[in-house]
Amino acid sequence: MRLTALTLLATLCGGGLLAMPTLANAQTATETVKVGVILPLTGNTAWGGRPAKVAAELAAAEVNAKGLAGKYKLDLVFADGACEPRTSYGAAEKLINEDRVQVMIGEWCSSASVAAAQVAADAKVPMVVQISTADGIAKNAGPYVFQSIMQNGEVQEREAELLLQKFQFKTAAILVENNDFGLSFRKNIREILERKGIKVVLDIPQDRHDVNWYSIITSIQGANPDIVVASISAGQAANFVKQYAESNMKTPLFFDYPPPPYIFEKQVGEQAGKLGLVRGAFFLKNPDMSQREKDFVAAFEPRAEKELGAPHPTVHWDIVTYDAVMLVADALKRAGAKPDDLAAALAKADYQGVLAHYQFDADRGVKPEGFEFVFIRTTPEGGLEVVK
Amino acid sequence: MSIPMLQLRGVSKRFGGIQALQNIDLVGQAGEVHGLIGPNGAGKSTLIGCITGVNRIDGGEIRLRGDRIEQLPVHRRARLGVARTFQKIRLAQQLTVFENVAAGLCAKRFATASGWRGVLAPLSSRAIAEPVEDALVATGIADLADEKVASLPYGKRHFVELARNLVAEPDVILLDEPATGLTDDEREHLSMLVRQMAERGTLVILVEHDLNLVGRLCDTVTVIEYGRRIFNGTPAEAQDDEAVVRAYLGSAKLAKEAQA
Amino acid sequence: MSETSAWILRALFVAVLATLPFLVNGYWLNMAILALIYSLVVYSITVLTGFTGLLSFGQAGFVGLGGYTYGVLSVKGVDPAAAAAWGLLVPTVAGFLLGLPAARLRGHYLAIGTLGFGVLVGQMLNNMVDVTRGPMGLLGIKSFGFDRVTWFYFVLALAVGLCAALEYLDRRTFLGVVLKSVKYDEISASASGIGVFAVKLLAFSASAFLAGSCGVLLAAYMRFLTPDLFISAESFRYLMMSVVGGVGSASGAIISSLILTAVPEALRAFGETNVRLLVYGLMVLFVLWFLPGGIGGLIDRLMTPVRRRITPRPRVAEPAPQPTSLPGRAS
Amino acid sequence: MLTQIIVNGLILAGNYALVAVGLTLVFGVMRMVNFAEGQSVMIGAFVAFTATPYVGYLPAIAIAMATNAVLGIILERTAFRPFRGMELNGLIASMGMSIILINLAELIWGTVPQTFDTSFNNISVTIGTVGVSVQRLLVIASSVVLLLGLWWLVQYSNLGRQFRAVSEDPEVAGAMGINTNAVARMSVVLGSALAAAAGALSGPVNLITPEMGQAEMLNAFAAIILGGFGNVNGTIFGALLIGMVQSLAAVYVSNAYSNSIAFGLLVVTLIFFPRGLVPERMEENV
Repeated sequence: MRLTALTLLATLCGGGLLAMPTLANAQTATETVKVGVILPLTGNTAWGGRPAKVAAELAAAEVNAKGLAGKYKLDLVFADGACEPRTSYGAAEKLINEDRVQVMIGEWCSSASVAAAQVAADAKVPMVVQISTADGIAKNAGPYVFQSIMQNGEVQEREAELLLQKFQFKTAAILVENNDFGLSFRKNIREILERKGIKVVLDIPQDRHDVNWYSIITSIQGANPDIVVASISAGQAANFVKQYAESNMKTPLFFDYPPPPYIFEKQVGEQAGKLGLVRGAFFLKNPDMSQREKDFVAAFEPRAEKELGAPHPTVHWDIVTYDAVMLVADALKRAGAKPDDLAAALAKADYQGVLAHYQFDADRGVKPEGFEFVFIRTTPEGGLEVVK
Repeated sequence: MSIPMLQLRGVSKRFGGIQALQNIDLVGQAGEVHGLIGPNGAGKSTLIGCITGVNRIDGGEIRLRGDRIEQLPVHRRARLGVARTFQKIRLAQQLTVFENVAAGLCAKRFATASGWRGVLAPLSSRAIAEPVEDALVATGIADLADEKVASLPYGKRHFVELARNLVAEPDVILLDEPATGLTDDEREHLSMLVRQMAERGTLVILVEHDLNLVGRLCDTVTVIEYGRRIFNGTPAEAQDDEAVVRAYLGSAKLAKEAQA
Repeated sequence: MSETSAWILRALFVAVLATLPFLVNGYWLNMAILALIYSLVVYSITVLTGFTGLLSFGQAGFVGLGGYTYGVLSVKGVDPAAAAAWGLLVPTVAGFLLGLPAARLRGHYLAIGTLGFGVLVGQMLNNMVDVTRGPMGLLGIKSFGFDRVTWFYFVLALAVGLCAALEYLDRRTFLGVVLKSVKYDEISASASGIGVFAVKLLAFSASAFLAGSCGVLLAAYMRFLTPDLFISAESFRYLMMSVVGGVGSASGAIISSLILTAVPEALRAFGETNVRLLVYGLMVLFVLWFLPGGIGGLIDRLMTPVRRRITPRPRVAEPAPQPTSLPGRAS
Repeated sequence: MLTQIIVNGLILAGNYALVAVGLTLVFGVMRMVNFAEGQSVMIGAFVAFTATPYVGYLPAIAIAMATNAVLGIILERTAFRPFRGMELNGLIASMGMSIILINLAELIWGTVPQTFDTSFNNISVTIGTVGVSVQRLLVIASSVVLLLGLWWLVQYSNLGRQFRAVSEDPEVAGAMGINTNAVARMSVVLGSALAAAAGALSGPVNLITPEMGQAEMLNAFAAIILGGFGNVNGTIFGALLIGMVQSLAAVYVSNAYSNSIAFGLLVVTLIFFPRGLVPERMEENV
């Protein structure tokens, strides 16, 4: 009250012209926007959530240092979603109602993201789902939720296209885990392959909690396809490759994108290398990568090693989390922190991030054209290379 | 003569390879105290199990007031008026005496289809509290109404079980060694209760080792040995029956003589 | 504790809960709402295990059936009230049907049999993609149009009302005695004319109804569903709530679901790391060590003298058809 | 193909059996479900994984079993002894312990699933038409040896007689001068050590993570029920049955419902045999 009165007095005293810019400057220096970030920091997906947290912190540091969000400074508040819907729901509630975040980013697993997105939608807090690829999370959650990664259907279309280009095969076995990308993969890939005249000789889902793949391998052996195309999540994929290699299987193997590069290679690089395993990827560190990507890797990896206590080669999950923070910063700069303005600005985003060029469609899903998608192969030495 | 309250004809029961009961006949009239005796392992408890429905019989028939009941499950027979106590007392240990006795009301209340309607009635309502309290008073355990059964001395639990049976006003009550572990006073109380029940027209079937008690209380005695009925008649006749003396009383007499 | 002070304490507890919207922010209010909704599934265990002595490891299955029935129908455009009615009916029927074979099982055979049911429902919700959208999650569920404070008072009234009803059923009614007779001794119960099988079926159906209502409310309140909300681990979490609350005590159930829902959230103060869950595990152990009867056991210990005094029996003194010579000996 | 299905089934069965007999032992003696058995598997795998570089694989299994024996003593003290006669409390207390163990493991070994390779992993022999690693054969062989050992122990040793006496009737056993506390402790120690063996043996077949062991628990439960709770021989039989049926069903039916298949088998069995295929004891005598 008194301050306003004083300011008023000062303005009235004729310092108006001088006072105006000072006032604006004061505002620029102080306005902080709280950004809630939900990631799996404990539990079976924490291997990915913890480095992604470092990437988000890196992005925020850059935004604040370089003023990328205009007059706003970002203050990230992290919450553990544990890759569980119930925990993520609690995390989102806490971020919105207790920490009063004005915008959210997160989670990792689709079921957890769905939970958090519902909270954000109800509270009318804009949210960027940056990792979960389940189809239509943003579309179903309503006008405040955006999905800044290609959705399963789109990814799988690219994969099928590349698959037909890079492999020669007439028959295929489809093998999936019954989680969100697995089931979606099963449906989409089958449709596309059959349209191209490929015969699907085997099509099996496996329960996502079942680590025993031998039975499925036995079935594959019986069906004897030209190629096995599979969509299996991170840890399970390694189990599968291990058991597949051990069974002396020689049928070429193609994987959907989920197995994390490097971690996967550390786990079963030898076996995967022997099989010449090929899988989809949004990103792989390689000599031909773009300057933006090179810069990111250079800034991120030392920081991640320091924070995590071990070297961590960059994977796309780190970059998309970084990019999501940048997207938010960009929208803030353009439209300010009011939820409706911010959501509108996100909808109109035309932002060149590290991984992709981000533009959203009418359903607030990111346009797939902005993304590159490649095939990567595990080398016999257990390294990784982009399939040319 | 009217239809007997309970009539067993040719009842047989096998457990695996053991013929527990063979061709047992038994007739009990309303108002009668019927002793069921025999050496350990003769099949007395098994027979009670057959009458109440815990054990399914392999042959023969069981009639209650002329109607066959051997195919009915335990709770249906209870609702028709067959009550029992257990040799090894079975009560809800963690419930109070009052609650245990109230549970006995089920046999009466659920006897008709409309019985379910009253299940939400409070325990303090007259329809429940009055008969339960009467039974508690009759068995002399009214002062223990709110004690947990687990905290009672063994002898008292017999009376809780009796009260639980009495409250349903059964037509047939089977008492499986009810005097075990009772003091002399309690034993007298038990005898009086048995007589009262019989006076009210209940058929009491008494399995008991205390032959003194059996002799004083029973109008009729059935003796079984190795699953067969070897005697049926009055207690006085039983004492003179050769087979009974040999099978059972004999051993007891021998034991007495040895003691002397 | 006198009866009056016990009533004052109860009233105070409800009053403090009722002022929550004025005391805490939306986040904690949300936690309270969820906890009160979860108390319904804990009540379902109170009825099944606490009263009737039947152990179930598959309650999440009923919650899931209730939730998904409501969710799927409401997404399809069915009116929320009608969807809720179906959401209550389907798990109740499932409980009845499961009860038919399960009522013949005892103890751990029953527990594992019901675990099988829970696993099956979990896998079905996940695999029936065309109906449930499977692991992609079900969004766009319609609700009753309450705001958060209304929701709070709604579920508070439900939870407290059910708690009172169950306490009354347990301690004061004939049905309570019937259920508990089955729990403590089936054989003597049937000898007393109790249809044990029918009672068990009733308990199964009632329990499934309560668990299903929890599912309907979860779906209507959160307005999203994923199969991960109803995996077997959830059944065990409900059981944990029930045991910490004291199985068989409805008052314990509501307090324990409030505590066990709030604690993991409050422990976020330990940082978003494993330490938080470590402390949670330890806390459960400590409660069990020091309160083996759970919270309900503690309440009972405080209330027991009250119970004894509130059932005086003046009629007992009256000479009814009295034994004249041989009164029972006072112990 | 059939050879392959049988080998698959045997591997599954061996794994389930090692977990299930531990559960059954504890249940038989204390009437309690040890919910932390799955975490004993996990700890066993990680201890063997940590010890292998220093002492070699086979001694590492022994170390894991010894470590888990100590863990068993801790479990018995914290989760079972305080709750004698209150089986639900024991179940929930062991659940509390399992939460603690998972999070401790995440703190110690991290959350990234790790490969636990042994020299047996890379040797593959051909059975029928496909390769089977020696490691997997080792799993089968060791399970058989351990289970035979346990069977001998329960059937013929002094300790085994005490186990059976306490399982039959703890009160009578106590009256006969058997130290029921010691027998209870031994049951948890043995159960835990067997779980460690299961973890150390199957760890190299799959990746090891702090979350492992939980899926086996479900199937172990089913195996126990099929075999009759508290009955070691019946449990082994139950595990074998479930392993085989799962292995067959995975090839000829579907793998999306693999757990349901085990439980479906269980439920059908329970409908016809409400007390398991090998009943625990005779019907109560009234």
